[in-house]
Amino acid sequence: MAATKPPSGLSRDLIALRAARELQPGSVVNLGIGLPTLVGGFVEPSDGILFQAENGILGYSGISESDFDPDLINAGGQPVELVDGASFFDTADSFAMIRGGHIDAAILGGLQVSAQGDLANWYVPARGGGSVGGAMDLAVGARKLIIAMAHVTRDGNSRIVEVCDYPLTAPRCVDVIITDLAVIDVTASGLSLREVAPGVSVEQVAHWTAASLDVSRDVTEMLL
Amino acid sequence: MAATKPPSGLSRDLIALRAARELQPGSVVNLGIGLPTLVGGFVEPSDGILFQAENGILGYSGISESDFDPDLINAGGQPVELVDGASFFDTADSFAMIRGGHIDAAILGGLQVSAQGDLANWYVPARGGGSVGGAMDLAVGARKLIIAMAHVTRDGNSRIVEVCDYPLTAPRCVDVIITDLAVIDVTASGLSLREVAPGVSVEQVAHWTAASLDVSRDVTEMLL
Amino acid sequence: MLAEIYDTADAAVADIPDHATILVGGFVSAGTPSNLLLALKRSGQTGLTAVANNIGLGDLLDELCEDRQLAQVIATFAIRASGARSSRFEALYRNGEVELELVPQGTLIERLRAAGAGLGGVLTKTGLGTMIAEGKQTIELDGEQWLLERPLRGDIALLKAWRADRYGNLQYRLAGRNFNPVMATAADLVIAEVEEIVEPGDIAPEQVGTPAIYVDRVVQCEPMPVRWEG
Amino acid sequence: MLAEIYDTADAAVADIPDHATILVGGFVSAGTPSNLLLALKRSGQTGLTAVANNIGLGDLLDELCEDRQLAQVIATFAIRASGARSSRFEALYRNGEVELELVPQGTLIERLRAAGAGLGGVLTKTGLGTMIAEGKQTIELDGEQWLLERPLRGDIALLKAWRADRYGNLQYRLAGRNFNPVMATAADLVIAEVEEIVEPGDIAPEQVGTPAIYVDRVVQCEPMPVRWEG
Repeated sequence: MAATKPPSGLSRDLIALRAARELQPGSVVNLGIGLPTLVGGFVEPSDGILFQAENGILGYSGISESDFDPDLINAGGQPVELVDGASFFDTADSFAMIRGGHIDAAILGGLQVSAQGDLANWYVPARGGGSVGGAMDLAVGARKLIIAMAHVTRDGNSRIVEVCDYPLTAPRCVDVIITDLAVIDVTASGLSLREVAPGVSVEQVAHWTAASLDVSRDVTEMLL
Repeated sequence: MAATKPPSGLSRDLIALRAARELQPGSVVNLGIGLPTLVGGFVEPSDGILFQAENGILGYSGISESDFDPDLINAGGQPVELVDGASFFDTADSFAMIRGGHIDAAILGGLQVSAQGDLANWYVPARGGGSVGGAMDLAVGARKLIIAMAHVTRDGNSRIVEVCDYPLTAPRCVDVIITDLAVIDVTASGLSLREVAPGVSVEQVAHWTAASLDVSRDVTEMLL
Repeated sequence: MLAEIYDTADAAVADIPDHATILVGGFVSAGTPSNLLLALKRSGQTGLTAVANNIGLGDLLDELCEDRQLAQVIATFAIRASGARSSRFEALYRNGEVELELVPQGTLIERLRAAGAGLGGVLTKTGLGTMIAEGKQTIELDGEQWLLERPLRGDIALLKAWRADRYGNLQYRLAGRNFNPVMATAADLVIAEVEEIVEPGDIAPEQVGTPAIYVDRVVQCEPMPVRWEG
Repeated sequence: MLAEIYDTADAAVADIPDHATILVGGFVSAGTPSNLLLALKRSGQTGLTAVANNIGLGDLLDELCEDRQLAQVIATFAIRASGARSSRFEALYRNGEVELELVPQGTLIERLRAAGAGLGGVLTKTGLGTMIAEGKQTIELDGEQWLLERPLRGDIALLKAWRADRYGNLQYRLAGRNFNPVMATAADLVIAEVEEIVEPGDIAPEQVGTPAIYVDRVVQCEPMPVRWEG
């Protein structure tokens, strides 16, 4: 328990895979920049999930690095392909969709998540600034907000904290945290451990979580 | 001057013709229901005037009663034809255009106009109700508001009054009043007579106007 | 979730509950779900609130007044300036049997849009200094007065589009858009009447007027043209 | 008034004054007026305020930092999370040579839309309880807090569309719409770079993304693709 390095948990790809499992078939999903964009690769067409991009696409599928059309990108600037039945719209309509509660789930990256589900993911104090993009609107508007991130910073600090010290994206917005170590639900009474990564113990997760964590549920190992 | 009936002035068609003369070439114009819809018939294609309809058309020309397409109507429900370069949009975009100051002129009907340019044109007290349509947005948003109406009601009351007793469409919105008897500008200091209809005297207009009317300008006869 | 295709307009509206608030797309004859309105008449729900551009101008929304199905109407056109013609709605209204809220057209669409777009309201000049402002909050910003208009949401939206694909993407034709695309975003259950149902991909992505995720039910109907009766 | 066709991007931007507020359409590579931005660089105006989705992500707006043409940037993406790459903008910003206002994307588009649509502001939950709310008015309605966001207007808008007709109607392609249609409504002088200019009527009225009345100048340019550099 006096470990100075967290246990070796899921790779970025496996975090994305586990996050993909959190999505309901037929749902409308927005993927944030970075790790979350990998989630698209772990969804089957038969799941009928429609991916929405802030820049005005509903119904894109894989990233298609080979064939770059500057007008056909996701919100991370990556070239994408369309599914049959896709649609385009402008930014006003895109954020009406996001803020209006029409997105079933968003998967975003995180810098910190607090015990009450506050999210900080846009402003990096060390860099004296940040990029807010659509993160604040997604945090407020998505019906379910899933944060996919490393559990611990490179400096060995937990990203899951009692109170965020980074500037907030939105208060009380996170529903589920998926990290390399665990799946944690944010409930009305605080953080509740649901699953641990293969080879990671409940105690290890608790150690590397800098917030009260309810481990009283029947915690299971992630199915990957 | 003790006349109990106003002098015989312009027909509805001639009011529309005079109102059409008030429009600048190349301007964007919205025509209200009723008399104002006749204005379209007095504009030449070479004037390059684009007519906008609240229900989402920019660039319609004549009324085309012969060939009714239910999806191709103006805001008065009349079938219209399109000019080359026309466009369609939804109601949100249409009223963004109207309220946002992108319409150069609107020509609306009126029930009453006050000395300070208040307009009443939507609520008929005698009928215990009314229909507001797009009138309030046009009154607020059009850069120039022209009211085309009969100068006097059938009961012999002036429609131009010190203070409207009908419920307002918008306060201080009217720029020009065009009636069967006269063209009157609404200025910062009140109503100012600009033109009289052929065969109508300045005194007659003043008599049938129930508001102070500045007649000190060089009043001319309307050119029709 | 993708839209469900219904065989008849009657089936598509059968489970609308009494006392529902129903957004009705269309502008007189353009983009108006006349088949759905007649189905609603046959279906017989009562105590309804209808939100629509117009009632009683030749539209079939007026038909819902025959059996007193409407408790309230929120509209921009409802009472004619002249008494030369009348509508069923007007008769009920004068009898005190139905309530009416008249809303400026630009304000009606912004209130619907706010509901669909997760906004708490918008500030407009439209209606300031008029009856429309009565009972509403005004806000002064930099010495200017603005009227605060609040969101307006429906339980149900009845829409009309030209075509749908099987997923529920809607394509509009000519001036058939009007209130339909915004109403699609502002109701819990969205039912669209269309002239044709095509395969996903048959509507070019740039020409989708209402994305599929907003549409719950689609029914193909012979269009039923109505005309403005001034 | 109909749009004027310009022969070169340089001619189209030549009379933009110093200290103008310029709305720049596009989202990284999509619908971005790169030719107009380079022309603006060559033209050399200074003290400009740029309103854009992004700066310094591979876009050519960043080029305006080379000769310190920008006094202020209002954007949603401006500072990278990692220091692995940097932009000219970031360097100037850290040096205190340019101001930055970060605005959430959904709020940025609503502020622009409010300016174009004659609204005095909108109420949103986005930004509540964050730095974004600092110094802004909050309004309580029925016990809920809302943030009042005010209109944002430009002197100039630089847009990119796929095609224009000679009147100035613009048609967008794929995800090239993004900020362009709303920015077209929110500036005094609107300049659009397009890939092709066609005759009025060649763009179907249903496919016009920006009606001609919003567009003042059109210039045909070879598209200049840029790519996101994370």
